[in-house]
Amino acid sequence: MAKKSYRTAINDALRGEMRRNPDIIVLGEDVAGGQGATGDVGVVGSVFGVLGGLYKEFGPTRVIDTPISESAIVGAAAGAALTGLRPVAEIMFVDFVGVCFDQIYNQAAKFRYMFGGKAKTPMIIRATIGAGFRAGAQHSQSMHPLFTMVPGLKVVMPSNAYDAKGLMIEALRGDDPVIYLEAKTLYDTEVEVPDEAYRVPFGEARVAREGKDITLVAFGPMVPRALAVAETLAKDGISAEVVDPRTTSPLDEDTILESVEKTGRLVLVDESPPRCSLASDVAAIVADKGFKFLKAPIKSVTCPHTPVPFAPVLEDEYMPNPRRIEAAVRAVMKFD
Amino acid sequence: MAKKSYRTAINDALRGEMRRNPDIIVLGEDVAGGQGATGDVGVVGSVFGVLGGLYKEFGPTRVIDTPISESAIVGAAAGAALTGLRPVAEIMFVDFVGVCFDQIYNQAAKFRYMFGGKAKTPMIIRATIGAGFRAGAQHSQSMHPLFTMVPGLKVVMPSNAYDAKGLMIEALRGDDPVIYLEAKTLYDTEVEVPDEAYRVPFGEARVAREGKDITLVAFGPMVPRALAVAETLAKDGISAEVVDPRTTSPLDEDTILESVEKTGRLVLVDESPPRCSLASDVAAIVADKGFKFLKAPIKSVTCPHTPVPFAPVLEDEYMPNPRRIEAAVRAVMKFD
Amino acid sequence: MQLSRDELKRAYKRMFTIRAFEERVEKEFAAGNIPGFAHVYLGQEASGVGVCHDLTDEDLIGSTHRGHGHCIAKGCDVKGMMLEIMGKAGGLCGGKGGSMHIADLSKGMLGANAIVGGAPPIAVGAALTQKYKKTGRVSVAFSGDGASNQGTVFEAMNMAVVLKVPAIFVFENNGYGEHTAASYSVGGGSIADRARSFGMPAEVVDGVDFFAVHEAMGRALEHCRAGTGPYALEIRCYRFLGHFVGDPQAYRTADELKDARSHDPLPLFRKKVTEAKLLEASELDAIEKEILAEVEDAAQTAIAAPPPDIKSLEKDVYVRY
Amino acid sequence: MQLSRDELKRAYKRMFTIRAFEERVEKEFAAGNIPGFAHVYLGQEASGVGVCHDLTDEDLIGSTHRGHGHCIAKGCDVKGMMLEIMGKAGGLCGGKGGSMHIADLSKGMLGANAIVGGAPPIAVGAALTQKYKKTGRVSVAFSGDGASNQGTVFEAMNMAVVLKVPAIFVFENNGYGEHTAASYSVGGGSIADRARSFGMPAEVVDGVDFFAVHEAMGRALEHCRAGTGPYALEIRCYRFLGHFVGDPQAYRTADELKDARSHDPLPLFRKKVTEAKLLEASELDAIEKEILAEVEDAAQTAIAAPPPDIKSLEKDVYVRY
Ligand SMILES: Cc1ncc(C[n+]2csc(CCOP(=O)(O)OP(=O)(O)O)c2C)c(N)n1
Ligand SMILES: Cc1ncc(C[n+]2csc(CCOP(=O)(O)OP(=O)(O)O)c2C)c(N)n1
Ligand SMILES: [Mg+2]
Ligand SMILES: [Mg+2]
Repeated sequence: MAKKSYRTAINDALRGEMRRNPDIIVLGEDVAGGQGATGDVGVVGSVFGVLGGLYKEFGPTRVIDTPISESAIVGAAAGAALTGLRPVAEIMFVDFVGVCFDQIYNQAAKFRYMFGGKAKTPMIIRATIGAGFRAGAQHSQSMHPLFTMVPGLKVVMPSNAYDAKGLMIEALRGDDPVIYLEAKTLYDTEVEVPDEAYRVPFGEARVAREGKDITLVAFGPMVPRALAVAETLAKDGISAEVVDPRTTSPLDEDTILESVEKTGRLVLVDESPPRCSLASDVAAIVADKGFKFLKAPIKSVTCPHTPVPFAPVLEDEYMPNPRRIEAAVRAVMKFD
Repeated sequence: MAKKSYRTAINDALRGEMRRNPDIIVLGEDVAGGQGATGDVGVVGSVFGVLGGLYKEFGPTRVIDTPISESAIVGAAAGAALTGLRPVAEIMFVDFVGVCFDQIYNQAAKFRYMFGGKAKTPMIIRATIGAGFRAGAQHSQSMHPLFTMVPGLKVVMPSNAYDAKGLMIEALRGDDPVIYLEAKTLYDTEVEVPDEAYRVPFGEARVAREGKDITLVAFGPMVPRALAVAETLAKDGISAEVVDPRTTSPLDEDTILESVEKTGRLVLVDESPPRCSLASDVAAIVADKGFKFLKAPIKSVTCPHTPVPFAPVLEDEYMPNPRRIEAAVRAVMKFD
Repeated sequence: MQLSRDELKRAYKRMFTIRAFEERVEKEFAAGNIPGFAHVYLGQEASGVGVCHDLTDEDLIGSTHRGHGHCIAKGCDVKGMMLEIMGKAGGLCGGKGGSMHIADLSKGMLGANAIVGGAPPIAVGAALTQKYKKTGRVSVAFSGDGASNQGTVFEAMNMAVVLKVPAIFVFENNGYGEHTAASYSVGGGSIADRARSFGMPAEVVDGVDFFAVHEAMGRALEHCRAGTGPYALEIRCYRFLGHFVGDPQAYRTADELKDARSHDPLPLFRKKVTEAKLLEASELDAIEKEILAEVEDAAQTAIAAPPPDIKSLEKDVYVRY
Repeated sequence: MQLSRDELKRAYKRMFTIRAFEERVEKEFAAGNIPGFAHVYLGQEASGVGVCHDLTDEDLIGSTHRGHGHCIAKGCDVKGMMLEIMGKAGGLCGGKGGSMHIADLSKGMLGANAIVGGAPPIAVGAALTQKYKKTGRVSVAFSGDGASNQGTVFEAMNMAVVLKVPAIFVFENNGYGEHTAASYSVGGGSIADRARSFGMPAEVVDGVDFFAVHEAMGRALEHCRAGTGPYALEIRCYRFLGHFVGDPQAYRTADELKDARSHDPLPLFRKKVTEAKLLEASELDAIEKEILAEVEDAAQTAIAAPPPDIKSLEKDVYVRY
């Protein structure tokens, strides 16, 4: 089996499913690139290159460049989904969701319920998340808690290329609106990825590393960081289990609770400001349903309650970094 | 001291502060009402009547009706605040935030930080929250978790007329962007409210009822419900303390932690879907900083992970109601 | 194009159904039988019915908070609507939607929308499906004059032009958005000009006259079916009542309200078809009688109907979760 | 109106500063000294400088992701800018903003904006302050051709008309939004027509010619100062480079890129002022020399400067929390 990057894995999934299902279309800003220009159309393939080659294979009726109009992009996807297509809309940076959030949470996500179960809205919104690109306050956010809140929406956060492909295929074969959050910092990371189609089900966490002393639950791009810290801790005899929920909605509570039952200790690693975060969400679930397993306080390693700063030294400190993760684990281990 | 309604208390605060400070303006859809029409201008005073009489007193330069353009309303408020005014913008129903969220979280709330501390954006966004009006999925949400997440924004949730006035005055005298969430179901509730100006500081919770067996933390319109349940429980010898944080950002962690230190038990009452809610936020804080006080799991009473249904029987069950609150308390009391 | 007698009857039937339905809604609202808000379509009947007259169940419409008229014009079942608006189990949306979110996909009605400007982007997407699947069908986005100021509506118009989709933007300019006049809120005064600035053809249409609307819509359909992209109609009409049932309307003078009522599409239609001897007055009377009975039955049934099962609360959020 | 020799010098100085600054940014970006993205203003110098020429520090501008040129045109300090763009402590925003969020309120520069369409509503608010406080000042909203499709921009234009505020909407149409041509994305093709449809006057301006821009802006200022509301300029200009520094631009032919470079505002300005004997070539050369030294100093200083103190991370989120 060949190694593939996270970027290629997503491309693979889309290409394969588009071949299989003619109802799948892709739309967004520069998903092809070059429309109306003097040179080549379709060379861009979305600004991070994730859609490379799709325009060439599927042409302008299926790989549709749009004006800079996120509400119309997401709304058009919702309307197309409601009437028989399976659109994959792109919001280039998730930070832009503020100009189109209505179409996500009040429209696409609510149709089925508001219409008494008579509607299906099979659509995917792809968006890039995360800091670390020195892109400043308006191009570096993650915003997954915002989506996880929304009844009717599913939220996918792949942490590696294998899951990225399988989760995308699962999304494309499901019938609900999905937001699929791609970690910019993971695009070039590689693992073994089968060429053929496979599905990674939603709501099934992956135990990325087994351990017995403490559970780390990390989301998307924080998973590799949690794993790295776990390796460091292992040298000191601390055996950390790392759980990657893969989807935050639905969330696999069982796997998390089973892990905490075993370890009795929990640290959350979540790249977002702390308030009403996924870290707090999972902490609350465990403080209710897993209370009796807990031997120590639940600690969270998040970003501070600040916008994302531009200067690299500040941004590196802003993100949950190995030093801060390790410190949280040690504090929890010390408690009794 | 006279009793005043929540609606009148807010009106009082705005009127008094507008007299005092000529930089305060009010803008939004139908904040006056009747512009361009054949009849009277200014009789509407915003759709819930909160701004009654302000147009008559302050005229069209200070009570400004706008087109239906929430991004332009909030953005104009942000730009006016940045250049010396103190705008009070209205988003009629908080549900509409999806069409203007960018101007709140990426713009107004971030200016100060992005600009290196050199900007001030003293503005208030008023919005109505909550179910119970049979207004359906797109006019009944609360969305306070969404705002609490946002670094740079302050979030106010008055639960009674006294706080409503004092918190509004505090907001109008502060220098940060504030979202002020008015509970539709509380507009007609009355308590004693002084005529003169007074400030209720942000980040100072109110212990709405003292108790020793269990702590209930409730937000905005859920405070009266929590108090009612506490009375019921008292008859069975359960002494519940009810804490009303009044502002969710900043949040008074100390008062909550002190209460849990005393009672050892905690139930959150939060009118929002469960995921990444304020309930989970406070639960997570206590599961970290108050872990050693806890004698039982932390339980939350929230709405289900569904949109708000229209039918009254469904909506009544959707909201945290006395039956569900009581059940949660009893479950926590039973634990050991 | 000359309409057949049957078609004329259908048009009047739909207009009168809207009239009777909305007057009943007014009454039942006052009686406390309708929870929440009700925004009625009284005075605008010729607009919705003229626009939808030549549409099939496979053509699509996206509607507004003032959506009952659009539903009826598109052929939704009146009893199912009344049940829905009263929040009852048998309603078109099982009582979960209500007046502001009523929908019937089987009739191509993609939903009322309680977010001003919510529907046009969705309607563009529905139009994209038609283009992609080469169905020859169109998608109509209804908006009001107030909605014509919402950013999403502009985006939708531009997107429709760029993607060359068969979308028809129908702006029902009834002079008011809530309690604010269009003369105040619509900069420049012409919604049609806004549409034209995106490069699509646009017409201003007399919304009191069913025939004017129907003919303009014919041109819009022809344009869309030729594959050349969207079309816009600014339909000038009158809002007989307030923004919602119960709005005291101090911002409108008694004279203006009286004047509005004088622009009534129903008597105008009657006059035109009877004077041209296309239909007899007695035929129209018979239609009215039939409809009144139908609405009476719908209201009685809905009042007596049971509410949804509490167990439905957490159902139908997802297809699978 | 004829500009004085000093004014002409100032105009050239600013245009050349932008040129030199942006070329340096290109270089330092390639050298790894500038973190993140850089969108440079090369080719558009006459637009920003022409627009801002008659503005004071009390007039306001709201800018875009491509904001360096606007900063310089508005009088921001070049060293402070370079420090900011390199993420250093002494930068205009303490290193917290960066290229896409650079601001200097003391110069009336309300910020670059990394959200396309983010600034126009804010600029309308700034204009509202001027109207309310009767300052006689104006507020300028810069947007690109791509941004002219964003809903917020339409809302801002309509709002400005309705509130009759002194806002000037400047659309810098450089033919591209990222990698998509305006000819594809701007339905109808005319941004000026869009502005006109809201009832405000609008002009199409040759953005290669400083004088054309300056004169059009004069008319805009006059209109705004008369209290009659907003004005719009669609400034046609050329983007010499890609969307960002490093964009390979396969979507543009070599010929087109060459053609773009042939519409260079700097030689055109030189030619005009020297042929009219308003300034000597040697005077312009002297300006260039001076600026190159200033930019060199700015770059060297910025490279050598320390990063922000880690302790500043959690500061300045609120005035008080
Ligand atoms: C985004 C949003 N803003 C505001 C409202 C409140 N609101 C509901 S209807 C309405 C007026 C709409 O006016 P118009 O588009 O002319 O439609 P009409 O009521 O005249 O049919 C307003 C402001 C809303 N529902 N959604
Ligand atoms: C809301 C939003 N959507 C998309 C983007 C990504 N983006 C940044 S610049 C840009 C193109 C803007 O084009 P234009 O307005 O013509 O400005 P120019 O780059 O030509 O100066 C895009 C799509 C963004 N920053 N914000
Ligand atoms: Mg209207
Ligand atoms: Mg451009």
